[in-house]
Amino acid sequence: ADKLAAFQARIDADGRIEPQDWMPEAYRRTLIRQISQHAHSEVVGMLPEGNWITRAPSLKRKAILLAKVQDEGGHGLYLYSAAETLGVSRAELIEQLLSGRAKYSSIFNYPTLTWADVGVIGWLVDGAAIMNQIPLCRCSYGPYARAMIRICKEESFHQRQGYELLLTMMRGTEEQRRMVQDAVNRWWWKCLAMFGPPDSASVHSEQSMRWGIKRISNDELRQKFVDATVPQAEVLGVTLPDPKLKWNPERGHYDFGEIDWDEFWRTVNGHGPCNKERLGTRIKAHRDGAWVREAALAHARKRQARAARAAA
Amino acid sequence: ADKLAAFQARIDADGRIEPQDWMPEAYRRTLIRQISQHAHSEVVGMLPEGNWITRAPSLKRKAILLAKVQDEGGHGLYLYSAAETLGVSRAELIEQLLSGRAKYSSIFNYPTLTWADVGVIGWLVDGAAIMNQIPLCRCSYGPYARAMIRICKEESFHQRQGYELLLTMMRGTEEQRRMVQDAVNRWWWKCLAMFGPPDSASVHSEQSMRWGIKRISNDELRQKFVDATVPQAEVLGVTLPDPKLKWNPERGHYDFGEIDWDEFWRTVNGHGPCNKERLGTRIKAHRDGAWVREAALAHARKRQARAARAAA
Amino acid sequence: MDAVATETTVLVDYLLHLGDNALVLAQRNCQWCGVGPVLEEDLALANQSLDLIGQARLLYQEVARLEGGDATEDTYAYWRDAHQFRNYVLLELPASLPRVGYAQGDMDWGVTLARNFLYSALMVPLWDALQASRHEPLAAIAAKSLKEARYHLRHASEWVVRLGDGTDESHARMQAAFDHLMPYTQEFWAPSDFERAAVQAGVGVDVAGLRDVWRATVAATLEDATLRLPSDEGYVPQGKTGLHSEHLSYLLAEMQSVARAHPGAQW
Amino acid sequence: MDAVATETTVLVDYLLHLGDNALVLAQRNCQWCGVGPVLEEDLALANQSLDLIGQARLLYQEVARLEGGDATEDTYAYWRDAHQFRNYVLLELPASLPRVGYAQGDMDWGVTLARNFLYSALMVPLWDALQASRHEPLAAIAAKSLKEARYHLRHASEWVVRLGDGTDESHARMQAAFDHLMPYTQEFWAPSDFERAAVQAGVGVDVAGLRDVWRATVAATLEDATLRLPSDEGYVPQGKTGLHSEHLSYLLAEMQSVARAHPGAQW
Repeated sequence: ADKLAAFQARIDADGRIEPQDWMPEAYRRTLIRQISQHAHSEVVGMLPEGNWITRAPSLKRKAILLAKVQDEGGHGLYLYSAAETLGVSRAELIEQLLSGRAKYSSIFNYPTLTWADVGVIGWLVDGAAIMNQIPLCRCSYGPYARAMIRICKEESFHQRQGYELLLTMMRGTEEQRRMVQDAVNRWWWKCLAMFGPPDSASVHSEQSMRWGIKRISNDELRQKFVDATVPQAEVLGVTLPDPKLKWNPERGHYDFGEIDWDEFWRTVNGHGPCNKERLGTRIKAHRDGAWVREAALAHARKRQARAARAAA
Repeated sequence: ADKLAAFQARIDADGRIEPQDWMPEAYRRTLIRQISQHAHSEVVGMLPEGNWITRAPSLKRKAILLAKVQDEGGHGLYLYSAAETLGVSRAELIEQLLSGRAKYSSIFNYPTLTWADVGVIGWLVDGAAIMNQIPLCRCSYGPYARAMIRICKEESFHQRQGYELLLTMMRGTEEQRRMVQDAVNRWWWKCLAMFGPPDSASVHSEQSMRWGIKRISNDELRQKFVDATVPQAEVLGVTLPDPKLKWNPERGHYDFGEIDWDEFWRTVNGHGPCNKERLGTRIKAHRDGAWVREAALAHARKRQARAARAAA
Repeated sequence: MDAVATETTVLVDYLLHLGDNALVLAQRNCQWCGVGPVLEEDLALANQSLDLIGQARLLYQEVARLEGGDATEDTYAYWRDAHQFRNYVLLELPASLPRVGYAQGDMDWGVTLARNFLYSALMVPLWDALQASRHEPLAAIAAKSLKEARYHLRHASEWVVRLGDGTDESHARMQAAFDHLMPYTQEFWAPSDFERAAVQAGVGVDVAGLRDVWRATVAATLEDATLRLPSDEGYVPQGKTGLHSEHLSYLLAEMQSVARAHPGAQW
Repeated sequence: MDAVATETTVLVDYLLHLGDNALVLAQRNCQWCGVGPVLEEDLALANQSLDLIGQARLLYQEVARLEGGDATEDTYAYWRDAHQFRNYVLLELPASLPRVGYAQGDMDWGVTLARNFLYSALMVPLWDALQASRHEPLAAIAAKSLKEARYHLRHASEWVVRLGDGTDESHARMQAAFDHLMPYTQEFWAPSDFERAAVQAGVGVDVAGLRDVWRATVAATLEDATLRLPSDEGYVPQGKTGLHSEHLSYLLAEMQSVARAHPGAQW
């Protein structure tokens, strides 16, 4: 009980919990769940954008996109490492993903249908992710907070690149503009849903707030995102697909329409357009790569044995 | 010896040997080798042209090409059946192909690099094949002769379609004409080699002539092919890539240059540009299809067992 | 837009939907040419692809006639982008279990046959009903296509039974194939605007009305095949309205590559 | 043609050859993005692809400068057809054992690493020697690329050893990969006209002269990897002169599909 009080006091004083510190089992479990889910999202998130690397319409964009997807893989690595500091192995976490027990961000269960999707994912999906992630830079768990600082910096860069890609397309041909608008139409509502269920319906939030894992509510973050994005859409010259979207001078915020939560939950629960393809691809990649991992292990053992013999 | 004399007399009288007839073992073996090699050529020959079905530049051409490749598969079937009348199973023959013991026409070891190759294969490769095959319609072995009659009819149709494809391209854009000329340059010499080594170096020919399997010599057929093709090339407006090609009024034939037999033998012996890909593809298709064949067999056995039970 | 124009638009969309279905499935099945599990099946699949290409050509020709101008059958096959195609998503999927578009892998003959079965089990009653279309050219195409679809259905059904009730491996593969594909069949029953309008105009058929017949065919064949009828629950695809999977753009990039490299050329 | 024009043509061909090598291999290696055997290797391969794309861009930019007019780096990547590409055939092959272009299947990581090894074992001495090119922009690109190639070679060598001297399965797979790929390396040593001319002009390097160094590297690594050095006998590919395998046109159809669907667009 002493330890628990000290733990909570450190959090309340905005201090950081480090791996060697005592922590409640539920805190550890919550963090493992959240960090690994985040790591899985980075890795699965490589697939929708990876879909356009081989077809990028210019070499410059190909390099930018490839670098971006590579960064996402890198984020996955930091986050798996952060989760490992909590006493779980990467292999276990991957097993949870592939068996369907662990989740990843449901936004990656939608298809990338044209090159414009690459830009819109940068602008809106990464934009929403950053909005969600900035508060995590102050998360009470040190390794997670530090990973998030690095990740947020890179994500902001990706977001600017995505927006710039779209600006270029909007200055282009009619067909390019059509592609951008079409992509915005398909992604906008999915991005709003990325902030999670309305506060009124959110389950884990309260405890997470107390533990300094979550700092701002879903609805607040969503509102911030809408407020930040509407002016950007105007500059870009695209229409956000929501007839109810309107500045509310009384609230000092944009009002917006109702998210289709049924659709959101269907997708979260496995019935989105790409859930099976995303997971099927990861499973197959993991299975196809087994011989490589086994060989690397076998080789390392052989070397070790040789070194031991040489030393003896 | 009586039987042998009767056999040879039948052949000399231009009669047909049928499956139930007595025949010398060497005659049987020669025919199995030749017919199965021919069957394998049809099946492997589906691959180079199959390469362009999904990319045919018009629906009409797609249908024509697909029908043509399907016909080749059909020829494979007739020929395997003809070989089976000699007491060998299709499974054995396929095993010989996949293990590399049986050969197929070496012409299929060259790549099809553009859409024009489809036309040139029809015109030149099928043209050379027909020239080789017409005498086989009078082959002493009945089932083979009958299969060849049907095959030659279809091949002539393919040849006309190929030529017509090229005529259309030659009436088209400069780039289309360039593609046709390039394809002719790549295929011409390979087609001349299809008639086999010069008579002076040909080994099996004499016995095959006596047995009524082969009726016209390699060099004669090659000359016929050149004589028939040169005027067609002129109508088409392409240049055959042989500076020595020239009408010889004394011989009443076209003279032509020296075939690169070293290159020919390298390819026959496994070192052509596509030998490994062609055979590798057939091997993989056969292996990947094993579960289908096994299931069909298992299902047939189950049905048989059920029928037997029902009858009992 | 006046009434005639609207009616033409509806008809065009409807014909393109039918034509795109045929072409896209033909394109997928063509990929087996020369690499099937047994030579007879290479020929059978090629034959069916030829039927489907023939159907697509007739349908596109009719669209070209309706739209007038320079359009030909090839305009629709080669010069439209993915979002303009109106085929069922079911038909554009690669012949493999779920996998993203760029992670292509080995083809699975079970998936190909299961798809041919699910599709032709719909097309038999659909072409049958379309013989009564008020648009006579469509009725004529339907009469011709019906015969072909019946053969396709018979062929696919026989294989579904053979493989479902074959070995343990083939049974497991076929079950996996149906589990994978079944949810995509929901697109059959969710009418698009142009289908509704086509039904109203008497040129199209209410596909939802064919659901019971279709289910009966599927249930009976799967029972013969000792396969479990999988749930069709899940995402309802909307390929008909141009909202496709990630796979179609790859299929089209390959299919259209030669034609598009030579704009204006005749072949 | 006057002497200057000829010299420019030779230089253009030579730079395109180097650029196409880099781009085509990058394109093949990109296909592993998100589906590699272990996350670290996804990153490593993406990183190398980035290096290669960077090399291709510099080389194409230099060609655009030499040729003048409206050409940009993208002109060479997106608006040339297969017969205009000058890369080694080795680099355009799919990451699998021998198979025709349309019968695509699962990728094999062993083939990818074996190829990266064989290629970078050449590029280290080649870039090294090209630092002395009389064409200074090329010498500068070579200096930059050399550092990258050294890393690529180290990475690939380590994996060749790890997989060759790993399990029985990995050993067999690596041996099969090298048996498959080795004959394609003959293209390195068979100089094309433009390579001969580039050597004569002092801008290019006599690659045949690097053969011993290359063989020593390959032999040593394969020995470490407990692999048999396969024969390189067989067909000598001629991708450098535009005579490619059946695979390149598929690779380009995909790579160029978006760019070509929007002629003249900026991205």
